[in-house]
Amino acid sequence: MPDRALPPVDEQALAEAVWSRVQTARNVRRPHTLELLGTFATEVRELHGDRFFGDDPALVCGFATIDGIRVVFVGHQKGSEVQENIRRNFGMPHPEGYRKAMRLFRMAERFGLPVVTFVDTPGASPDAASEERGQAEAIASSIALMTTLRTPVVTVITGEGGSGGALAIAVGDVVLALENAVYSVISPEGCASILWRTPEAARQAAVAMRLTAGEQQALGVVDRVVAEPAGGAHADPETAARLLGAAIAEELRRLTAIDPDALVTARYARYRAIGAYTTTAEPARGPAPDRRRMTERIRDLLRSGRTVVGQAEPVARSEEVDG
Amino acid sequence: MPDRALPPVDEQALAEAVWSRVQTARNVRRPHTLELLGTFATEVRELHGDRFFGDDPALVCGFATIDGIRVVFVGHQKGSEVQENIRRNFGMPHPEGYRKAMRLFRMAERFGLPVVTFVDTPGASPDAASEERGQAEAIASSIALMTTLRTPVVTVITGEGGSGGALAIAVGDVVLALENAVYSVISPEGCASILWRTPEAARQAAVAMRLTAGEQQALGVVDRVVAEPAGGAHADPETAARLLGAAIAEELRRLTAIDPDALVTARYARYRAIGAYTTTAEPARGPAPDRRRMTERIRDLLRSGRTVVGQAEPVARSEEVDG
Amino acid sequence: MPIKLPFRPRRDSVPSDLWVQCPGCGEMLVEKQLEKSLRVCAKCGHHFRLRASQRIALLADAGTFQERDAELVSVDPLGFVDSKAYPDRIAAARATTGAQDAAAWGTAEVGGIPVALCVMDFAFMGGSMGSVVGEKVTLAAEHALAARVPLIVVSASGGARMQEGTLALMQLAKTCAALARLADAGVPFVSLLTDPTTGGVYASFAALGDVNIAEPGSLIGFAGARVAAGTTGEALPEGFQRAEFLFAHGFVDLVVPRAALKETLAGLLGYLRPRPAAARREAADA
Amino acid sequence: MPIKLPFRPRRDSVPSDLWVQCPGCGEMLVEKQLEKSLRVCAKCGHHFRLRASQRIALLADAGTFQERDAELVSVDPLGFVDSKAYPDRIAAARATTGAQDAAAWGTAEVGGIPVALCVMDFAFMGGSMGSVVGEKVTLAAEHALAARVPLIVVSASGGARMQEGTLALMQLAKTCAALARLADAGVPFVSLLTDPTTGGVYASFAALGDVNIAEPGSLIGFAGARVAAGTTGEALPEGFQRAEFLFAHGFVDLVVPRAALKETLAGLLGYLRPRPAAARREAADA
Ligand SMILES: [Zn+2]
Ligand SMILES: [Zn+2]
Repeated sequence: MPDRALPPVDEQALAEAVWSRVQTARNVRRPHTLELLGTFATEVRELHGDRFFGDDPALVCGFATIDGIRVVFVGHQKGSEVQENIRRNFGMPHPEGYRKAMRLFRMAERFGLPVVTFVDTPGASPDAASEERGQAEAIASSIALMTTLRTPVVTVITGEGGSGGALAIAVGDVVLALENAVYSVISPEGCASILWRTPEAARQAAVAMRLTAGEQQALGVVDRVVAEPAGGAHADPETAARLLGAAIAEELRRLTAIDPDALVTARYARYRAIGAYTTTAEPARGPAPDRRRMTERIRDLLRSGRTVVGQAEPVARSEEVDG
Repeated sequence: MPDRALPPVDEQALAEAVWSRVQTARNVRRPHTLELLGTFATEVRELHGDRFFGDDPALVCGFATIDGIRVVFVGHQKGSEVQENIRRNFGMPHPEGYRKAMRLFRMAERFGLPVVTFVDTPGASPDAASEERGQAEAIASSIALMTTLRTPVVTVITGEGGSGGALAIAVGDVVLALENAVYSVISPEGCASILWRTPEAARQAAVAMRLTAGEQQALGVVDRVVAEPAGGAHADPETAARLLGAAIAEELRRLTAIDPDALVTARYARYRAIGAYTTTAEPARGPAPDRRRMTERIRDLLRSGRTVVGQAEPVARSEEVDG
Repeated sequence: MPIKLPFRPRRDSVPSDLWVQCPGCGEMLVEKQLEKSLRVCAKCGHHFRLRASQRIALLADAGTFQERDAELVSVDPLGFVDSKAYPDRIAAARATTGAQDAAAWGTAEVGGIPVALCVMDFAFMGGSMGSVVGEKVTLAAEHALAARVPLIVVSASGGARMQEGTLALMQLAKTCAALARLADAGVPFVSLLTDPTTGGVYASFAALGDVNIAEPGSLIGFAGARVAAGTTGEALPEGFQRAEFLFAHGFVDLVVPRAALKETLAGLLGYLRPRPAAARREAADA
Repeated sequence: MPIKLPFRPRRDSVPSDLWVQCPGCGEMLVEKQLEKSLRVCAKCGHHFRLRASQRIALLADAGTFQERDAELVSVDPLGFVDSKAYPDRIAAARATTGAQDAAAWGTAEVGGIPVALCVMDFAFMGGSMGSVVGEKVTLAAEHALAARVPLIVVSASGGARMQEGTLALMQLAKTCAALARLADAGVPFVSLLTDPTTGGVYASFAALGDVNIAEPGSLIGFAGARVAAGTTGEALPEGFQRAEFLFAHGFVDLVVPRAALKETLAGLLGYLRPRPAAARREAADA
């Protein structure tokens, strides 16, 4: 991507554009895991229960067939109306959700099925009972397990990728994001509450965290942005699902051709490389790693990306972010 | 062992002798896991928690050193007085007890430490909350895990070996039993309630189930009976522990010399072979297995063992069972 | 796509004009009608217990079940006598049920997929697991491992058979050991829990399915409900130890009505394919 | 056998006649005395937070800690600005604490046993984990794997560093990946959780010890207590998210007072010995 000279950024327009992404990602009519699978997958069979404590409706798992490829799916599940959303805890899993996911991850490995995960959560449920049952332990264990799975793992950020509760099912060989998805270390409101000392500053926080799909791609956290239909996935869920299904199938075909050991090695390398830092060491102490260069490269990308926040790679579109 | 001609058995005396074993096995002053380890082991370090729900005081786990050999220990733990017994649920574990044990089993395998288990429970806790949290799943998973552990497993029935709650930590390469220990598929009271329709028939049930250490050895369920001091382990806990510690160390030295894969294969074969049945097949259908012979051999052993119920093998003693 | 699930005529079938009262709703049901509805009450959905032969007819593709090791029979290793001698109890059970023991296993196809199928029979001494049941479950698992076909076990049992003492208890270890090998080898196991599955059977193989399926309303638990109530002194939760309770607590993947069982099984088997024998897992041990 | 645990004199030590009020009991404590009692209140046992250098002095055998990768420093990958620019926050933290970032790692001996030791420092931006902290934990784990020595990580952190966005979040994956390799290889990891260990640090490496040890009274949790209370609208349980609460719920093996920490660690390391590199686990795949 060439380093273009760009006009100065309109901060206000930028904030509006970013916030519109956040709102689209959270749109209640946006298709969630089961709706997406219902469109582009066949033979969807949900399985239930963590074998320890319960079955968590906020996180769904099972088998599905995508373009002829049999997979294990794992995904956050929000509701599309209030009652359903309450039942599904607004897509915020409890520890038993992550433990169910782990059971399915192990089953996928046991039977040589690739894994596809769908990420769409404000975060793991922060309720007191979830703390008692080890929310942090469940997330940490799920992350660790995913890093070692000897089967392909395709992850899609479909809506909100919120913090550790998202990452717990998002350690993939490849990480896709829908164009209007967002991915962040903490919710914009949470970030604003802590750093700006008011949730009112959520928009500034959203901008500062670079949470849009395009920026996440520039950071190397997301590998590929999948275009949504004009107006967002909720405007035309079927087209959105179809585009996503095709992208997933493509990635699955690529990954299933790779030896499982090579996959695990590459997955380790993928996450091992993420991070931006430099050293205070004098040049005399030896050749400096190209970490500084990587960081600068990322910053260049982000700077250049300021006017094309979340621009989808694979499909050219007319809609502009500041529209 | 020669098939001796024996005088007719005094059924009444037999029942008294068997029931006295049951009472000795349940004696509240009988040394339990931590007391035994406190005598014959050094550097005992208990670990806690199942990483899912809680820490179960009815089942203790940790590290210990037995005659210079570092091991992971897992054992039921009863109290020696009422308050402690209530706290320890009378040695009846909850699912989290078995899940803690599984965590330690895996740790033992990970670091190449042999496992020593101490079995002393009326059974797994039958309370409703334990049902909710999967008592049966925890027991089944623990049994299955033990069958595959690539590290030596020495099991000792030290007191009551009650049902699946005992077996959950009792799948060993070698199974020892203290002389006054009992091992049964269900408690005598439970068996009596179901088959005799009154718990009053517990003595008859105890006799019928052949639950003494000696009988279990004859059945092949126990490999070796370890003598207790005269009057039972509670009469001289230190001597009892010393004798047990020596026997465990001996088994550990024997087993740690064996390749882990060979251990697992032999362990499978040990449990694979247990069972007594025959076939209705005609001899013409091929050579019959020697299962009938094995069964008959067991019955002979038991018949001949009727006057030496629970006789310890390794140490000659003067005390007689009908005393 | 509905699958036709006709029961084959049974030797021991009752006269077709007999009536049975539904324990679920009290309705009087004609035996013949009940048979046609897969022994599910048309009014309340109560699932009557099935005999092993009926279960096989329900699940296996017609004519595919080939029983194995049917000749295994119990002996009396302990010389066990309560109000009756154990051999007499076995003889009585044989006479009443026409079965040799509380389980049958064989090879079969389910929706065209070859499987090892082991089915328990509650009618035979409460489906209790002694050495013969343990052996059959283990033989089925070992066949599944050797032939690399999925294992399906249908449980219906009050637990371990007390008359065989710890030899019955050891069947928990034997069956779990065989299943652990199956899991290590990537050969699938589907556990179907039916009314009732309790005690040592639930606390061993029945709990360990890659997928656990239960029929609606089935009693599934470790300890008896009376024992559980007695322990806590409190009222038991609604639906305690029923299939739906197990589902809510995360121990059962699916609660499936009898009419949908075969389609569900066949569908799941499309995913649960044994890993090729060559694919070994080696630890990422540096 | 008591082990002497003198703190080395610190550059930044406060005047010895300074008083501090104990947040546990309100007692006024002389700084000098507090230092002698390992910064534990003699009256109520409150454990004051330790700086990384103090923690290292407490745990490592005298003179054995050799810091590695001290030259790693944070950059500002997002150009993050709230009320302050991120680089200014880092500069301020450096000036206040004298540390480069919120973690230090190195080789050391504990009771004569060589280990990889990584220690977090809450004083540096609330111990938040950005790329540098994640890298140091990972480097420590990778050294432990390569050298086959136990890994000890002492956590003290409010969570992921927001100013590095998802790059901070990805440190959860990076560190967990390194620990998963350690576990596969049979190299032990002891996690020591100190006050406070919350958010993304507890939800990654800190939770995954073969043995988890906590200091008494430490705040350990995923979400903030205010958030948890707000969610349920109910009063939080007594001692919510404290070390003893975690112990009761099965997530911490031991709650160990500071004075006993080193002896406990050394004792456990006697058992937690790395498996020899040659011993590979192969699946029992028939
Ligand atoms: Zn009815
Ligand atoms: Zn104080």
